[in-house]
Amino acid sequence: MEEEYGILENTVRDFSAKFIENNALKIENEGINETLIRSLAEQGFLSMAYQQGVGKAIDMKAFALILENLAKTSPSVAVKVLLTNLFLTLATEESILNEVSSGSKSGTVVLSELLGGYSPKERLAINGNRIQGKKEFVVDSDASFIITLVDSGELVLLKSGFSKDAKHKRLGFRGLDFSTISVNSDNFDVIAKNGLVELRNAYSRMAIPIAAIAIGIAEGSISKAVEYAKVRMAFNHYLKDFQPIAFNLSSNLAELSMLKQYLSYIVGLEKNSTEALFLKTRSMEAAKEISKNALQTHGGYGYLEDFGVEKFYRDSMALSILFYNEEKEMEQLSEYVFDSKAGFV
Amino acid sequence: MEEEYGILENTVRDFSAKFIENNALKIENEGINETLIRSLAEQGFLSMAYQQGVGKAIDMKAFALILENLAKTSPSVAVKVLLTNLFLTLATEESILNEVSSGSKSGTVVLSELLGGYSPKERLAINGNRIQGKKEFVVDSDASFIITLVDSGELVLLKSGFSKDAKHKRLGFRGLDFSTISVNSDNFDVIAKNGLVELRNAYSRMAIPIAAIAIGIAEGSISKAVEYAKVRMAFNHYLKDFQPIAFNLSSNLAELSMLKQYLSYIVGLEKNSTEALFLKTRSMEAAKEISKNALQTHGGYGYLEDFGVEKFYRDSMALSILFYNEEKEMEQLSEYVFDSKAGFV
Amino acid sequence: MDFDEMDDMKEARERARTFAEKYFTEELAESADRDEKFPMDLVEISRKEKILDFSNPWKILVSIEELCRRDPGLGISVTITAFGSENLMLFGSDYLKEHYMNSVLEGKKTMGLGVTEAGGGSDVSSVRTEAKKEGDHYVLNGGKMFISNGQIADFFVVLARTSPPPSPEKRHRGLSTFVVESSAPGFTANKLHGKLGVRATNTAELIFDNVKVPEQNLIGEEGKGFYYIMTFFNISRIYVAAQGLGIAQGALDRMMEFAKNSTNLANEGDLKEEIHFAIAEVATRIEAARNITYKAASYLFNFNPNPVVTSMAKYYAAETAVFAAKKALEITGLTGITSKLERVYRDSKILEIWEGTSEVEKLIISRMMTKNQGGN
Amino acid sequence: MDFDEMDDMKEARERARTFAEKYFTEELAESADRDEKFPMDLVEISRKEKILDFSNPWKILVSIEELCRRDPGLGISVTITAFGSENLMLFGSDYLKEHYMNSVLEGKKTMGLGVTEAGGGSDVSSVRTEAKKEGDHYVLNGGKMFISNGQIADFFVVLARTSPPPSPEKRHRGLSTFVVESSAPGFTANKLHGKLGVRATNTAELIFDNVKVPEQNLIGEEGKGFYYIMTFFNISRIYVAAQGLGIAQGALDRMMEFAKNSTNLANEGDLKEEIHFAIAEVATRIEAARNITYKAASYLFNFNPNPVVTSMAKYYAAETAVFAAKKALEITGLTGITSKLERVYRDSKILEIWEGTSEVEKLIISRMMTKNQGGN
Repeated sequence: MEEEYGILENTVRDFSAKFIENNALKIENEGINETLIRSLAEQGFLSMAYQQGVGKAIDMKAFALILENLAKTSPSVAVKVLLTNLFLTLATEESILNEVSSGSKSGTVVLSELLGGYSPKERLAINGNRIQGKKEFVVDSDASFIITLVDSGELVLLKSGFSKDAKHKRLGFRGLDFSTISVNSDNFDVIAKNGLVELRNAYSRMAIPIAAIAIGIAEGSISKAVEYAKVRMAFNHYLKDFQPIAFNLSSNLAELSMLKQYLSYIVGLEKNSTEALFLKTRSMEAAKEISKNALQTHGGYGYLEDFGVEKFYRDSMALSILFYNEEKEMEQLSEYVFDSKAGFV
Repeated sequence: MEEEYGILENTVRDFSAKFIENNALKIENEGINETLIRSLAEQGFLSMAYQQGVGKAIDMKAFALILENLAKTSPSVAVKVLLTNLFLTLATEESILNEVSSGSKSGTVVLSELLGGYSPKERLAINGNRIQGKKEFVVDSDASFIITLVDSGELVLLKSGFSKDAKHKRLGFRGLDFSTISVNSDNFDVIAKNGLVELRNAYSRMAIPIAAIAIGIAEGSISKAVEYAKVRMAFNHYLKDFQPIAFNLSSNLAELSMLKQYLSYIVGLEKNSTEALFLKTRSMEAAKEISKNALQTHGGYGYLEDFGVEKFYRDSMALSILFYNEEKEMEQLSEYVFDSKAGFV
Repeated sequence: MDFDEMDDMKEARERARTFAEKYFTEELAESADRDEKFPMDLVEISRKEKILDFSNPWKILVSIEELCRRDPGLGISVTITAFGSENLMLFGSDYLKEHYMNSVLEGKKTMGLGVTEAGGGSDVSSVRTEAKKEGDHYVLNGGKMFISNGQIADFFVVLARTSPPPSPEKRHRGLSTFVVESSAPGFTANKLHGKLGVRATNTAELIFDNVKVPEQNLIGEEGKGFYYIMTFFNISRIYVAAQGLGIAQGALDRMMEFAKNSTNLANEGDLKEEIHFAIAEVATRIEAARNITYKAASYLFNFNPNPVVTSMAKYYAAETAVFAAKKALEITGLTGITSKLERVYRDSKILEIWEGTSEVEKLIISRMMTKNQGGN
Repeated sequence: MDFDEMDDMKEARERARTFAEKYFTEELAESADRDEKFPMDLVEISRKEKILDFSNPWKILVSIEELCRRDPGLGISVTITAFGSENLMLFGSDYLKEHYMNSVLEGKKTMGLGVTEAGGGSDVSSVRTEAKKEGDHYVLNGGKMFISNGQIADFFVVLARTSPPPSPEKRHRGLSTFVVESSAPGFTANKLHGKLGVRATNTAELIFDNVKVPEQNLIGEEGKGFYYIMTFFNISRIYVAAQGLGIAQGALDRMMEFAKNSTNLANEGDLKEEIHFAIAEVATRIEAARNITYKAASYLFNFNPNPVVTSMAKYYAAETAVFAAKKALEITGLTGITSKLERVYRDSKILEIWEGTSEVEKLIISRMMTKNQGGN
């Protein structure tokens, strides 16, 4: 079993080396193209939540491995894979599932209601058999199918009748579009009446995969920093010979080693919701801290996109806002820790 | 096998509850008495490095479990157990091994040469068949046997002919004495010619056990803080209801959960020296940080010894100085990380 | 703008430094710490030498700094003999000033402040000590916790409840302050043993068992006690910040000393960057903390106190002290842990707790800022 | 001691704020960032309105603060048109002052500074650009990296090697500074694309291919270039600190705004403490950074620069800017990441890198401190 995961990890690495590494900057600037999406689908990365015989039970360890290793070179691609699979856990129509998992069409899920600082200015409402209005904060807004909440609380799957509207600013995940969409559609399904609960559950199940992306970001950035510190000189010495640089990066690696091990441990537990939140909160902090150190190690070059390290700095923060709600998730954790509601006055 | 460790953990907890918990303050102020030492011996805690049939190979997982759980209530007791077993890994004379592991006599090891900021003012030299001079920085200086380096580099075991001299200031581990000893002895063995190497190796093997004490300190202090935050009120609310308190403690517990899991993972590895240093450096930081938060959560009461939390604050720092050399160990780690010497200019 | 210290500050600083060098022997500091013994003789000497000049608060500020730099326990013991006197100065009647305050400022008597209660801590308004008016006096029942000079002071400024709060949210109403003599029948002070640090200072639990207090010992008006105490904290916090500056500077002194010796001994040509970084980080924080503290002081001493800057100074200087002591120990290792630094490390932690925990200071800062901005 | 701003500082601050409110539209800031387009029109307007008063450095300081508070990219673009001019002012001949410096200060020309090289970074003395004397001129060969105003400036102050170093340890010798015109044959400036932040500013790589520089364009004496540049950094770092103050203040503005709206919207009676703590921590750091910066400035502007305090100001203010931007984004979440805060977050990071990384500043602080103390 362990061996299988080893093979999988190598597969993802080979995939990254072949399809992503040399295109990473292009992906950032021009988006994830269809060829790449098809390749991701061929590897089965887009159908982790919809596999023959497995039904909707994701092999979390495999999924986390894939996301972690994709994020090492392109967090955008990892997020694309995450959103696609999240979509698959919520959609039900077989033809859509087939289209999305094969990469011929794509699907995304709007998580904004679950996030901190959500303050919408637009409305999206069901009027009879139409959905009309706008939905803000759609990550991967190029998708053919969009799952989102409407104002009255249902979770719906939009199949057509929407288009991209204003673009949001993009701190991170520049390989994906991030926009408001205009909707006027009679082509939709109501997935759940009590949509917020359904959405929250689906999101909670993604805690480990999201943490895996954070870990991948940290790994991707620190490995660049370690390599850079070995070859770059300042004041007649390699950067690695300066204590603060060597020690900081080593300490970061110590933390990463623990996060990775913890992830691989908790995916094997029968119940792991507390542990998943433990992992998520620490991973988010680690990704931000480590990518910052990695950028700083590169000095001025870290500030340029060509060196491929500044994107981790941006993406780590974007991940911690678009796929993590520190306040809510810490409240949840506190409830476990104190055996009762905590963190509320 | 896992079950056995579960049983062992319960045994140590019961032991702590019975012999230490109610005496913890007394141990701090009056030292570890003979009854307690005998009880520790009866449990086998003093002979982890000298067990029938096992020889000198310590069951690291068991040893770490014991130290961690003892440190939760009394870091002093944990350090006593650590030093005793460290002594057993270096001593060879069977009668001494029997006496020390049975608790009828005690043995300690002087680690100062390995520590940061070591700047001795005294000399200890072999003159013919006598050892004469003074040795500073002896932790557990009440011991009947002392293993230490002499100026010329040999590692020796002093069997008699020494006495306590000036006491050092004691930030931590107040259950043990910490003194300079005066030596004028012809009753000693030379354990190793190249003593520093031998001592360093023995010390390196204790990386995981030392980390386990740090983890125990963190656990001991945070569990007090969590309980306190549940019952103490301020401004009409329980402390746990204030976000920063709830979130900080939860975040600390997340880190602890990872450290514990990592420890239990790496003791099973065939080679784990890098991982042990990873664990040690993070555990030291965690112990200091978490014991500080725990004290702060208690407010003014945290500052009083009666509440049993200030000792963790002291002991965590003492541990990180008396059983850890941040600079040297980070240099070692950096060498692994960069595949060559690093952190030196 | 002018960031240079006035000449009288410099003089006071120099005097305090010389005084500390002479009288704050390591022997005395160590035994006071070990035995938890208040250095009464030292206090007497400091009074004779008038080391605190109450006519100039700037001089007091830098004296606290320099004395705590040498030793926090002794430094604080020597400089809090008049703790709470500002309450009398600002709100007390002429009678109270003459009868109580002056003797303290002249160095003849010692006073203390009784605000905190068991289970109360930073939540000042939760006071449960009661003062009931009976004829021409009040009868006090209750107790106080963590009271500095508890066994030593001749009298205390005590906060007590004189009428029930109108609602649980308005618990800060109905509180009053009194001068309570320690010689009064029914007054008991039990020393608190086993403090982590500042063990030279005397800390006690006070118990009031039907203690009679003459009505003229009421400070200011009945019911305004909470506001008086809050006003007082806006003064005292600046002095706590000065304690923090001194402690941090003392820790930096040890690091510099260690760095110097390390370089000479090791003959390595240069120090390791970790030591350099630690020195730079600590020195920068001290510089930052000192400027905020002096800014808060300059507002206060010009009778225009700024509670936001004051709380910033207290919180930041306290954290700087703890940070500096920690870094210093970590850098100096075995050398530090067997020196006075281990004591300084223990001493420093109290600054994040007393006179308002760091958490409370942060809430004050933000609440006042958001209020001024028209927020809630 | 006096911590209050002078009236002319307040006026300049107010003018700069009004200017930024009027001309730093979010539309302009956003497009300049998106398209990496230098806001030349804006610079022209700022020159017409004389938003930088070079006769009073205090006014420049607070103007930088207020402009960066509104938008770092535009603010920096507008305020570095004379970047490097102090080199001419302090060390340049009358000819150089008249011929080059004055036109910059009058707002007619733009200048830049060419010190950093590829692979050089903070290690200034590693300069490999060579200037070879040939008759009445020097011939420059080499290149410079990360040069602000690289494509825009009319001329640059360039550091180049005029003689080989006596030893690898003494590489700071044999360097000289020159005024190099961008119109000179052999001069090329290649724009650097894809910066993380401050994308409104123009940054380029300069290449010198047998660029002839008249000998009168040598600044000061040959061989003293390293010292001139170090002296210059002791000035420019204070202005970088001011950028940091502005950025941090701008981030705090957003947090306060968010806090206000959250309270009103949520009608929860009170904000969550996490927001309060974030505001308090950021506000305290800003207060601390501002005081150190002004202190360093007051030394410098009184012709008594203190490199230790200057490096403290630069390092601490830069870290405060990054800290503030991070906290602001974390607290405001989705609101922040879709607002200008995401740009400010990207912009802020450069402050820890340019004009000496935080690491280099720390080494300067500690090395100068230990030296003064008689250490190595």
